[in-house]
Amino acid sequence: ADCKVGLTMPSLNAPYFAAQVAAVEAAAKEKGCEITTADSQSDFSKQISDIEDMVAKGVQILIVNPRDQEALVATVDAASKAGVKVVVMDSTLNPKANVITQVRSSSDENGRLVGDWIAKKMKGTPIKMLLLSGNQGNPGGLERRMGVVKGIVEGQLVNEGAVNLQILGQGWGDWATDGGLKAAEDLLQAHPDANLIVGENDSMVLGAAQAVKAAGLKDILLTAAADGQREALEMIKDGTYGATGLNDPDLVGRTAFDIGYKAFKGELPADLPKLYLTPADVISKDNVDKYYNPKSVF
Amino acid sequence: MSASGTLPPSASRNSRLVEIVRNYGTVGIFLVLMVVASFWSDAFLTERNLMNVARQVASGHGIMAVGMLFVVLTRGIDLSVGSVAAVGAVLGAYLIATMGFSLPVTILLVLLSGVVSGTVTGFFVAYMKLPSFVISLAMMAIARGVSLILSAGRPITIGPSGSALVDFGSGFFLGVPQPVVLMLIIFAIGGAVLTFTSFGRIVTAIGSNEEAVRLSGVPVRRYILGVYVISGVLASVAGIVAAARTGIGTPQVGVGAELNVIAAVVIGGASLMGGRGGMFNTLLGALILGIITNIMNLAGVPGYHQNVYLGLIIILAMLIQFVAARGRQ
Amino acid sequence: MSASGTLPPSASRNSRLVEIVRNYGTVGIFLVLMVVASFWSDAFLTERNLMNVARQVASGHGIMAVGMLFVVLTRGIDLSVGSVAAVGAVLGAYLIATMGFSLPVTILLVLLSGVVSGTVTGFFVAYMKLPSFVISLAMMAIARGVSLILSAGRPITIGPSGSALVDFGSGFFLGVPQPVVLMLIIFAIGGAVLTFTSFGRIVTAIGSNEEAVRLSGVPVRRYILGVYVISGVLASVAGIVAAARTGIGTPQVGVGAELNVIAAVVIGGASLMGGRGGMFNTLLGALILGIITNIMNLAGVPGYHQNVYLGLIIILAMLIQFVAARGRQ
Amino acid sequence: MSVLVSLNAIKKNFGGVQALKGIDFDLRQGEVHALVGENGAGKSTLMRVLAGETTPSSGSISLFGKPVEFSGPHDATSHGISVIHQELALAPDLTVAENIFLGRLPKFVNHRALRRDAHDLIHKLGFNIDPATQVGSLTVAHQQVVEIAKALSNNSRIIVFDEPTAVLAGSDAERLLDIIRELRAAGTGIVYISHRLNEVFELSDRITVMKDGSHVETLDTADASIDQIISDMVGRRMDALFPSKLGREAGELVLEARNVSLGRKVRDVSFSIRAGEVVGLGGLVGSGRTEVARVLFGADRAKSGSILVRGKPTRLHSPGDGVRASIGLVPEDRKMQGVILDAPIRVNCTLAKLRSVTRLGFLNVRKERRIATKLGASMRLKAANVDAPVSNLSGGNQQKVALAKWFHADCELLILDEPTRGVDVGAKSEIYTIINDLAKSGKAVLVISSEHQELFGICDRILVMAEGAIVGELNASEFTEERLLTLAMTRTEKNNDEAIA
Ligand SMILES: Nc1ncnc2c1ncn2[C@@H]1O[C@H](COP(=O)(O)OP(=O)(O)OP(=O)(O)O)[C@@H](O)[C@H]1O
Ligand SMILES: Nc1ncnc2c1ncn2[C@@H]1O[C@H](COP(=O)(O)OP(=O)(O)OP(=O)(O)O)[C@@H](O)[C@H]1O
Ligand SMILES: O[C@@H]1[C@H](O)[C@H](O)CO[C@H]1O
Ligand SMILES: [Mg+2]
Ligand SMILES: [Mg+2]
Repeated sequence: ADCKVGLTMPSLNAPYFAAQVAAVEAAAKEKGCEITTADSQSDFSKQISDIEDMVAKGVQILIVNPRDQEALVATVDAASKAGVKVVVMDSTLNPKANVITQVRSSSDENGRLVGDWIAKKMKGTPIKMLLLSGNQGNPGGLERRMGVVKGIVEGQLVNEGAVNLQILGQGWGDWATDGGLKAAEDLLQAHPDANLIVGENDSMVLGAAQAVKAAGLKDILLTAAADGQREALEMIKDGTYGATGLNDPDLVGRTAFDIGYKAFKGELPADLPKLYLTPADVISKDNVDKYYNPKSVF
Repeated sequence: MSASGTLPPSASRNSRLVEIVRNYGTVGIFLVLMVVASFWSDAFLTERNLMNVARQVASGHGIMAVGMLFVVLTRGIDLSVGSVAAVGAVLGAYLIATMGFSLPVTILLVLLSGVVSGTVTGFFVAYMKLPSFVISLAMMAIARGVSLILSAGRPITIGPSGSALVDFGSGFFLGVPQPVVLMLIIFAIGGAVLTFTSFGRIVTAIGSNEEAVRLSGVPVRRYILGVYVISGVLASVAGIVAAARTGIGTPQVGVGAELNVIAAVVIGGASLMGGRGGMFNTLLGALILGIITNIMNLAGVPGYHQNVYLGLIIILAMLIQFVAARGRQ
Repeated sequence: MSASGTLPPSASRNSRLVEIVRNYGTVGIFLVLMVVASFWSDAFLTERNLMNVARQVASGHGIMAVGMLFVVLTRGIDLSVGSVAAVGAVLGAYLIATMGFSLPVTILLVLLSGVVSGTVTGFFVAYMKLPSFVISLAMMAIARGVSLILSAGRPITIGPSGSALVDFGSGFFLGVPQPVVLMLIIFAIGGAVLTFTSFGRIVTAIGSNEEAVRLSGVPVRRYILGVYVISGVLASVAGIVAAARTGIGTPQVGVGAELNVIAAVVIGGASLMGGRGGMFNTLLGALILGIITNIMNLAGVPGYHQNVYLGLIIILAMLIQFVAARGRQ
Repeated sequence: MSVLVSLNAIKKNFGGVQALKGIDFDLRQGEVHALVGENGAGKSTLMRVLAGETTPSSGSISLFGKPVEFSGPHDATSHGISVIHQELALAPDLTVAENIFLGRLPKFVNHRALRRDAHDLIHKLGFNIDPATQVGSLTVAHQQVVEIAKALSNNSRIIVFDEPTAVLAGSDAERLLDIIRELRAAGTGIVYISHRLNEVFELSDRITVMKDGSHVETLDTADASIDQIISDMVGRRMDALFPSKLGREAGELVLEARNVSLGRKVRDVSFSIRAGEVVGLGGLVGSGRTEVARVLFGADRAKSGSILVRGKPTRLHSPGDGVRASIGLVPEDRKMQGVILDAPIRVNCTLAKLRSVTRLGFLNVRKERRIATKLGASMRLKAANVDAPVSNLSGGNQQKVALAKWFHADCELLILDEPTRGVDVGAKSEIYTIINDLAKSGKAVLVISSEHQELFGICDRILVMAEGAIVGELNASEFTEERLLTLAMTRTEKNNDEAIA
């Protein structure tokens, strides 16, 4: 092969990651590169080991979706020092890290857009919100929920001149459908008066949808701060799901690889920013057809 | 009275009850927890919440705990249950949605996948005498890999052709969620097998003194193989139930479940040194674990603190068991 | 042998060696794995890669395996090691960076945190006779929660005032990474304690027959408490090493580490039923686990498939142990 | 009489140890064939071959005239062979009834019927044990009864008794012998292994003597004499089994128990023991002797009463307290309590006094080997070397290790619960000599034994227990079987009267 690529993922236990792996692998193969993928299984020290192993193996391009925003800095720096072209993708790494760039969707902006949409949609109704978070300590998750809150607050101020937002509770769903289901069941039990569910990704809200259905509750708006998972878009189409933020794993993955490949070929523009955000958008019934692809992996 | 002993010849009246509730401690924990939870949150003692908890347990660690108890009784451990469940969930969804198989055939094949993984683990443990911890850890990795490969890492929606399965996952039978009914049936069968069949007694005896059982002319290895097969099958059942409940088969099913399943069994009073443990108490152990996380959510304990509370409540629960065990003497 | 049964006074010449390498199987696995790995990837047998693997083991499950062996020898299990390491990492970074403590004081306090958690677990196991599996599972949750609360869920950068620590994490001593040197020292001390002191002797004996040891007048509970304290302290050491290696203290340290640590001990031939296990073999067990993931990365086994390979290699490794054990007889 | 089974030229090696060196042995229908020999002679190993539990290195077995090869214990059981093991093989977490029928449980277990059958069997044996109790909570003696019931339930044509009476006292042992006679009358072939030679002579039709894995002789019991058998076993003439008690002198008070009670098992026990004394604790199985021993040592905690050691009230809440007060206990259940089977002999020997081989926490293994080797030699321990695990030893030799540990600990008061259980005559005599020497050197020794002759032979006086209480004391001039039993039984009846009243 022309080039050797390493891809290391924080975990493979999420469909989003599966889609991202598929995207990077496809992009690498198109360029005739040999690619190795490693799964950190939610353990950043395994991810450190995986990166070290890949450098020892002699990869030239390294795509890292970091499990921890700080813990991987030293390892990534060492890889760069060894001449590897490192691109960070999807999750956040401390900007001081010596990498070519970081590619991701804007959690903050996506969240804000979703919040703004909610404020419009629920205008006139006091919001009683339930929050479904991913895992504790995840910076992306934090940005997403704060983005939504920001959007709602600003939107309500603009639309109604006052903020009428209550966050009744937060549950942890570990980014997964069954986790979201369980957390939502308990939260709905404690707060049957909730009228809005916000998840930090679609998978969890898809689980919450089951809980809402099982509890026989109506008038609860389902939204997520991120992703645009196919199942969620289908529900948006038929009106059972409010909105979600645009976080296309395929786009993020391919972009990250392309930048890495250009760096490897020495074709990189000198002024490439250290942070590359893919365009943000809120996906709702109005524009869902633009993003819906029935054949999408994700 | 004869010189040889002073014991009454007939079993005490309540020995049957004693046999079922081998460990009063677990009952004690359960009751205390119920009372505490009722006071902690008004939402707890509602029918709908109790049904929620029961369903969470049924589609989580509950069904697997039955199989795990059999394994633990023989002094073994099965770390692969969560991953085998994932294979079950993914395979089920795959066969129905992608391959268009009928529901009965699908269920049969899923159960077969549990038989296969249980047989592999059991074979190495029983016939090669390799430690169950490591072998089942290996099986845990293999099954997780298979579930990821089979699903290409993403959830498979069961879709309309499997609607019967999805209906089962969210449906009720006489007011009780159907997965809960299934779990209770499995516990009842498990309890009966354990108490009233030679299989159950011999499994218990193996954990108690394997050599004695061997010397009694029992083909011990076959029984050991057997418990891993049971554990594998029940794990795949748990996988189907999880898929039924969410309407999708995802390789994320059962990540980290093994520790919860084993904890349920041990909180139910079973000994990891084998030979000691009962089905009824295992059910209580499974429910206790479910209640603990449920009540923290209801009471709004913040996320980071939930970990600390969980640990403290578990230790308190075990202390209750300790006190109850003392009191009994 | 004489009829009157006088004993030949001295043991066979190589009994000392036998004592050190209790289990030839582990040596066998190790050698086979080294050979296979060298053929599988050219990058494997390079100094740089071998040092990588060693450092990965040292800052991962290696140091904790020493403490775990002590616990396992008494028939116990300590699931809290990963979380206790997280507390160590976070606390270390917090004290240095946020509180401005000096390095020696920080290290002392971190070790103290290990002592405290080990003492809590050990107290309930030794003095209340509660099952170590559940108690250490509770401690695992508590410590994880504490590490999250202390750090507010965010990594703490150690910064310039802790540069000595960070230098240690990435530095070399005679060409060997310093964390590896530390790990080897800990293994050596652990081995000496196990083989040459009365503490090690009694710990091993407790795992074989606790009642017989108690009836020999030995204060068994104190020793049991002791092994959990050792395990706690070494887990906090592992936490500091992890922090030193990355330059930050994060609550993500050691997630899921417990299974790897126990696996290392068991692959090293120790029995979870207590009384059997050696330090040298545990080191080999820890290295074996490290090599398996290393070689898969070097050989470019794709992510999902790594799980399957990992499982298969572990089973193969155990089969080698099985064959070696047979051959020895 | 037809031959049921014959073992031909059986050899068995364990690594370097040749446990059986080509043994011939046969068993006829309706006979009791006694198998005797020193500890480690190979008796149990030979029987394990017969039961399909070990494959012999060479040699053959023929059953009812046909050559057989057993693939495992299952095979032998189905051929009608049962073994009552020297080391009990029961599942402690299961009930008595389940244990008895373990090998033949029906697919669906009717617990009521199972208990009824078990009850009948036990009753037929003349014992009274609740079939619903867990075996783990039974005394060793009652566990032995369960083992016997288990073997009988097989309706086997061949039954091996490997030291069945070692833990049974007088009348219980008698009852067992009667049962064996009944079995013989019904045509069962019985192999009987015992170190109680008077039993052997009372019961057997033929005697085979083994020594060091070889066959020495097979005699009709009628033609044999005890002295001859002993000297063929031991390889030398034995003069007296018991050493002379002369030269022992009671000195200062070592221990005094005042009104010690522990539930119903120990009731208001008061007595004292002096330096240089050997005191026996007699009584029937279940009379509470073991419990008294455990309380005195600190293994169990007395509910009331006080214990004075060398005149001072002493806290005895743990075995550690016992050791600190210079008290030692050799427990009755060696496998569970007495030795660590997986550990080397030397480790077991020093466990109760580890500091004798420790400096600054470090072990001196060389010294430990020396100590263990010396102890072993003085007790005629038969082992490859002191680094071998105790599990490799024969039953009697394991018992010697359990004793050696406490001989080494050098306590002021040594309590021995069934010290010679399963020990051969030669070694018994050595142990008696050691006990005698201990007393002479000013130690106090308290001995529990179900072999009354043994108590008579070594004790200065005997305390007799019944139902948890001390009911009387015999001094040397009153040492007769009748006196002892009368005491032990009278109280029982009186107690019953009280209960009725
Ligand atoms: N598993 C084993 N490994 C090594 N040696 C063994 C093993 N089992 C038995 N031996 C040895 O074989 C010999 C015979 O032992 P066996 O148990 O048959 O003696 P025995 O005649 O029954 O003695 P006892 O009267 O003490 O019960 C002994 O020297 C013993 O140490
Ligand atoms: N399984 C049992 N459950 C309850 N009590 C029992 C049981 N077995 C024995 N006992 C009671 O315990 C008391 C003491 O028994 P123990 O075995 O200590 O007597 P012992 O004289 O030492 O007998 P042995 O000769 O068997 O050692 C007796 O009152 C007896 O009835
Ligand atoms: O961005 C990703 C995806 O949203 C995924 O669903 C979970 O982890 C986040 O980091
Ligand atoms: Mg024997
Ligand atoms: Mg007794």
